[in-house]
Amino acid sequence: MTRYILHRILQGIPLLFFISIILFVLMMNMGDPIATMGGRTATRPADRERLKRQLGLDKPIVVQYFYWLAGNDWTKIDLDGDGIGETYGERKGVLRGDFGYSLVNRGKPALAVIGERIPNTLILMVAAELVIILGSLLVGVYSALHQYSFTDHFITTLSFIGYSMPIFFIALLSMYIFAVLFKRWGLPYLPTVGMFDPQVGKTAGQVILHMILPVLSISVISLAAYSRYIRSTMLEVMNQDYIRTAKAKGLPRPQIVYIHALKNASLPIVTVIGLDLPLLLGGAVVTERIFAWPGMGRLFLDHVERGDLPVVMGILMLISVAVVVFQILTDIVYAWLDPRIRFG
Amino acid sequence: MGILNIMIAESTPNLFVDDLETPPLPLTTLAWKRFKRHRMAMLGGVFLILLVLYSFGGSLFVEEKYANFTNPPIRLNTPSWQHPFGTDTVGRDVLARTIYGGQISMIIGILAVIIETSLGILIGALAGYYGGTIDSLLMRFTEAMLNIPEIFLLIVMAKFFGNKIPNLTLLGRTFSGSVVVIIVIIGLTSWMYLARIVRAEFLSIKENDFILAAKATGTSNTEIIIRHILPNSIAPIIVSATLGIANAILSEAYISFLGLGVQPPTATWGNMLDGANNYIESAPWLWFFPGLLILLTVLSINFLGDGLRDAIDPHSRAI
Amino acid sequence: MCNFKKYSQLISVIVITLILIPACGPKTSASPKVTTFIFTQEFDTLNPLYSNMWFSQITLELWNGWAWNFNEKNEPVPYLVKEMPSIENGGISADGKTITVKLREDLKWSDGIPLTSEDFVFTYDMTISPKNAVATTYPYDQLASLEAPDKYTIVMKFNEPFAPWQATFWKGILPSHILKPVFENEGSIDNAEWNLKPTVGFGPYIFKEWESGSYTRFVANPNYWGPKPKIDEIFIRFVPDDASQINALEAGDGDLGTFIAYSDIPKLEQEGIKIIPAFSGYNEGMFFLISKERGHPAMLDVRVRQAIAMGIDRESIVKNLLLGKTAVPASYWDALPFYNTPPVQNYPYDPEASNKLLDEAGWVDSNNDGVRDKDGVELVLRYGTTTREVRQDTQAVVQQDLAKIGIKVNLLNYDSDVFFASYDKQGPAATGQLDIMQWSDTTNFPDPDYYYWYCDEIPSAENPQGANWQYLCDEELDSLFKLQATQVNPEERQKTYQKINQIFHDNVYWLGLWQDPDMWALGKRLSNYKISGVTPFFSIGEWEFSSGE
Amino acid sequence: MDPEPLVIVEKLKKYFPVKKGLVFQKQSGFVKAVDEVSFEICRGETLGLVGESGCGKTTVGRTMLGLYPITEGKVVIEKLDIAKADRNKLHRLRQKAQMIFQDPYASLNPRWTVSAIISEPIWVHHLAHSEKEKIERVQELMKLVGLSPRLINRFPHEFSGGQRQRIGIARALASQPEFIVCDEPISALDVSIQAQVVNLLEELQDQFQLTYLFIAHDLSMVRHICDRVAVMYLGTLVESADRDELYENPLHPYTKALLSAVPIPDPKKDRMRHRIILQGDVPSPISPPSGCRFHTRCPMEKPHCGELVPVFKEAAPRHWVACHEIT
Repeated sequence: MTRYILHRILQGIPLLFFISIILFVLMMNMGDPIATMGGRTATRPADRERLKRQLGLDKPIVVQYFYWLAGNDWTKIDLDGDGIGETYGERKGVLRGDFGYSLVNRGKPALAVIGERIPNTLILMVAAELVIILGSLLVGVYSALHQYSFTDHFITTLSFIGYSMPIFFIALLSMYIFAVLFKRWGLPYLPTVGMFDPQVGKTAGQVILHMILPVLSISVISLAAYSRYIRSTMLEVMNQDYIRTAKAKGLPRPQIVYIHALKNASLPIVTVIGLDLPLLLGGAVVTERIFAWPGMGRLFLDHVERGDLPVVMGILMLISVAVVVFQILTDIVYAWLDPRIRFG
Repeated sequence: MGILNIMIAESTPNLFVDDLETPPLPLTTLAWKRFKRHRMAMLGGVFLILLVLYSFGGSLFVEEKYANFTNPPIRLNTPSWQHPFGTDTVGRDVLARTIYGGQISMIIGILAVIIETSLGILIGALAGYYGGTIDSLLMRFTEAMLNIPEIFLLIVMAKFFGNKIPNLTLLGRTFSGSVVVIIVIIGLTSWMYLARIVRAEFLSIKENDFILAAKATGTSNTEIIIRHILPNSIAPIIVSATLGIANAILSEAYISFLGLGVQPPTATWGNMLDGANNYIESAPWLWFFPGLLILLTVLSINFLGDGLRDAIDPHSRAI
Repeated sequence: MCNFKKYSQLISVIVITLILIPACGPKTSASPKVTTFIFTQEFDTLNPLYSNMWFSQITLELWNGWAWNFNEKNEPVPYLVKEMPSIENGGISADGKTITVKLREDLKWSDGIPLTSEDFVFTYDMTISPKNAVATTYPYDQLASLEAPDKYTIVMKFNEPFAPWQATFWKGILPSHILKPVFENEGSIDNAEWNLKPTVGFGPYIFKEWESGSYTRFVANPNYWGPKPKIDEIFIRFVPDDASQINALEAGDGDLGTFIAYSDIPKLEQEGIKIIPAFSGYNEGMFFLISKERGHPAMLDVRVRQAIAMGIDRESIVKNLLLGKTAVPASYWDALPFYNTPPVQNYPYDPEASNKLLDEAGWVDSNNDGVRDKDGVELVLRYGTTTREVRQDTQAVVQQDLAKIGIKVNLLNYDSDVFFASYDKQGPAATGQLDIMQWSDTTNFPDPDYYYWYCDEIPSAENPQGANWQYLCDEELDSLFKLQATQVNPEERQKTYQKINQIFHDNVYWLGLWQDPDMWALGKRLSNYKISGVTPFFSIGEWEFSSGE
Repeated sequence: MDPEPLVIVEKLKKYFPVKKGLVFQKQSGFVKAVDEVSFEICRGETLGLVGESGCGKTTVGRTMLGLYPITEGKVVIEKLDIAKADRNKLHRLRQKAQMIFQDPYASLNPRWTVSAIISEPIWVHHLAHSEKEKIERVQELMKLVGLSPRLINRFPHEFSGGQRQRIGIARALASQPEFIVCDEPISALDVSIQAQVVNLLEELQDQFQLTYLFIAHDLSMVRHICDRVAVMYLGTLVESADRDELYENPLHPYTKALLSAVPIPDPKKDRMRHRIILQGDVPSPISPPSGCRFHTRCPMEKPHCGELVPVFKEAAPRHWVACHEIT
């Protein structure tokens, strides 16, 4: 097992390199980070020239990638534009945990910029994932046990609708109904945007209240997908011989369902969740935009707009690492759930 | 030449072993029978036809010029007899725009899937058929692409390709270059799952003796890939492509919604929503109709794909 | 040390509370006056040297400030200085090459340290130091030298007279006692903590906290050297979505918003929210690519440009898309009436005249495809701008208007970092891929100086950062622009601008679409405010807030 | 018969690499599937290649036709050296040398009609000038192997196992080959059908002067069809001789053991005869035993058997054997 994990980790490293190269090349051609620098007019020509040099953006892409990866503190860089390097660079490179400084939030390390948003995204996503897992288990198991009943058909249809729902449609619709119309009708209404009311502060109650609609929007799609998945897995397991044996033995039904069937049905579900979890780390970009949630997805959008390579690369690499790690974790959980699986 | 003549002369008809009595049903008939039983899939199919009629047939009644006709004095009018879906921020008719937007959205969906499927098949086939280093390289690349969430990749690519492609004139209509960009980037970001499916299919099918037989016959690798293996892995490809259309239409909507997609005045359901973001409350018709149409289209395709899967690809089981 | 500070703060809070409770118990509680501003963009950094962002720059007035402010009429008023330097009071030397600034003597930073000429010199040093990657070195790079003969005097010396000094110098001062040690230790202030948490300032408010993605909080500066501010706390909340901003303003969750879309104004006014337009010099307009090598041949002909000017119903755009809340500018200097005297005449909407001009110019629809052509070249223009909604809407309307006079335009939209990308980054405007470019621009407001039309700003491989994306080299215009930059005497400068304006008008080098004042929305709870187009919060200390209605 | 053999196999080696390792895979060894195998087949002759499953006989067949790259050695078919042949020559060879497969289910493309399957060699080698001519030839071939030409547009799943094998034979004949490798063509069929197919093969051989390499593990059927028989053990040939000579007078202990296991139709004789039961399992082809590969299981084993590799030599006229104990 240890050997297997080691194997996977070692495999993950070249993969991450691969990803970083693809992304870096894309990022380098995405726009000019010093075109306006967030201002309302174009940056002055002389400043553009100087900034490109000072921020190292004048270097060829290979050199920039190398600096990004391995830092430039071992070489002298030219700050004053005379073509001769005089001071050592300050960047340590990603390999040494330095993702560089944000080009937008000047003076702030990219990791710090991202780090501030991670908790917000996690709060939202963990809540959504809990709703998804619990909800889909309930719905999926129920409709598997009542296969072909009216409720089953109803749930199946509903889950298809949920699965086909564009996230912005459900987000806009729910915001319109629960925040706008409810308010108009004098009903208790939900807040439209933000994570909390700054004047009240970041209290648990505030955050929960602001979280309801985004969580709802994120959950609907995955809930539909997962519950269908659980339903079909459960159906398959319920038709296995050992379940029939258990029934024949006269085991109580809940015991059959929850101990025998569900445990075995949970295997493929673990895989799916394992694949989905890291993606949630990126946050639902669209949801965060609509509800102005200060998470990573919105951060990504804001910084992509200004070509902030260090932050955008940071976010994407972080997610990639998470994907790799979660794939390994999934395998471990898988092995733990299913004693037949041993990795050699 | 000679040998065959001898064959004819000396072949004896009474050597025939046995004829078949009743011909079994062809595969396509079987599939159709299974498909027909899938009521939701039938319904999805019918709905999809209606939606296609709406988007493409609608252009018989409404001219594209009308869909792009701005009339600022009547901006943001509520739905009325004259403008059943209301008007947008420059007074264009929303109904007409959903018709032409639907066309573009569907064309994007279909063309993007063609790119996606071609890429997926190409990469999956090369990796699965040749194996070895080619396989490792291609699969590492696939995994790398797969590891980045699609929406992020789409955004980055949309910025990368943004407006690098000029406008196109096709069939007397001018398509914004951004339409082509969207098609390309959706195609480029969605082939990975299909590549994996195709690779797995190829890996298993190429082990069959009939591939060896073809090699022994002298059939070239390309012919083996195209004529032998591909037809045998067509079922999952068709299902994946069908569902891919739904995904592509959604992807288009997402990037257009984020302002990186097809640029106005060319309407798509997605970019109609983009402008609506600021009018959630004051002009709900701006987002409701295109949103609903996207939902209905995606839903119909998903139902259809589900039915197809059951009909032609009974092995696979997934959502 | 740190702990002690917190501890003492806690004690003082408790003590004050204990004192206050019996004092105001029976009466209405004197709850602190807390107001919320809504910004649609989050600050990138708060260090004035490092940010180009307008929101960051205007917030400066809360906690830092300019040496002199501009009032609601956009006239300079002394703030850190005793009086505005002028030739009359000797602040400006006769040859216009030396400017002497006298500072107030009672200035101090929020931590009690006096603010002196040393801080000004430090700000200058930091701006031009090659070790700092500041957003712009302009206008400090124009200085020959900067001297501080005493604690309250600074002497700015130029090689040439520098006309636009008022609008450009001393927008934000750095605390040398905080940042000098950083610079000496780290060799740069690029990464100083103060940039993002400027807890030491000198404005009526001081920075308290910044919750990324949510808000920044400013509280009244107890050490403020001016009159005590009337409001206790200001929250600046970041709401990226325009619609949410409007909702929040209507619901009273926010007391101030800006960048209000014209279409939202009636609704807000209905709710009793005051809308104040503040001119900051911005005019939305079209720039034309006038280049033999890169552009469309038709654009070289002034008659075609005039036809475009008369072929677009700009009044209708302003009336319908912008709800008549603004006007069509006749010149690039509309917001600066002084430099637009006598005002130039605007081109009227006259499609017939346009048609006539185009016919005269030889552009006729010879193949009957609805588009004019000449010598086999169709009159199809590329018209690009950013993705802002109102711009896309304008494009759609313009496309229709121009189609009526037989000009076809292809519309293109770009994210602003792509649109404004430089020549070497293949920016579409910079590389001459667009015949018509639209954006909103201002001069060094309230100063008319600009560099877009200099011949030596034409981009090329040798000059990849060039800003003359019109590729237009008009020798006369070039020399007039160079002349005005050295005319410290306003009257002389005004005369130069008359000529410049006339050239612009006659040649249609730029076509104004609408004046683009900043639209401020102020809720009912705020009062006694004045808003300037240059320094909107110049009087923030006097603003009043009343929670009880 | 031609004095010159149609097929010459000389010291043929086929090793498959075995890979191991975490990230950087390295070769850790080989599966020595075929090791120094030599034989010749004359025109019109049938050589039977027998041995236990996994001994490498199928690999010999496939390597000979260039389906696997040759590790070492020489294969000459119709004066053409396969190892040295370029693409074009190999392509021409494939017209002359064909193969019939063991599994009639897996060897026919399920998505193709009979017509497409049988005509594949025809279009690959451009043997027909028109679509019509192609169809006619397919129909002829179908008749030839005893299939009704009416079934030309049917799919393989509509046929029985025997019929499918006939389709496979028709495909092999389609390119007018001279040499056919029959890779256990009957082992997947019912016994009743086996005889039909073998008879068909024999008839075709007579008609068209075909040369067969008949790979089988069933010694009785081999005796029926083959002119010469070669016995393989663990990648090497242990004995080869004319059919009757081998069956009457086997020399190698392994051949003896194999023949002793063949059921004899007469129960009396069957009971009388001495059955040789081999000890132990077949060793791994990755690290085959040193010296004589059979020594670990040989009833006649001597100490030097594990050291020296026995030479494949002609012990009697046209009777070759590889054993230290036979001189």
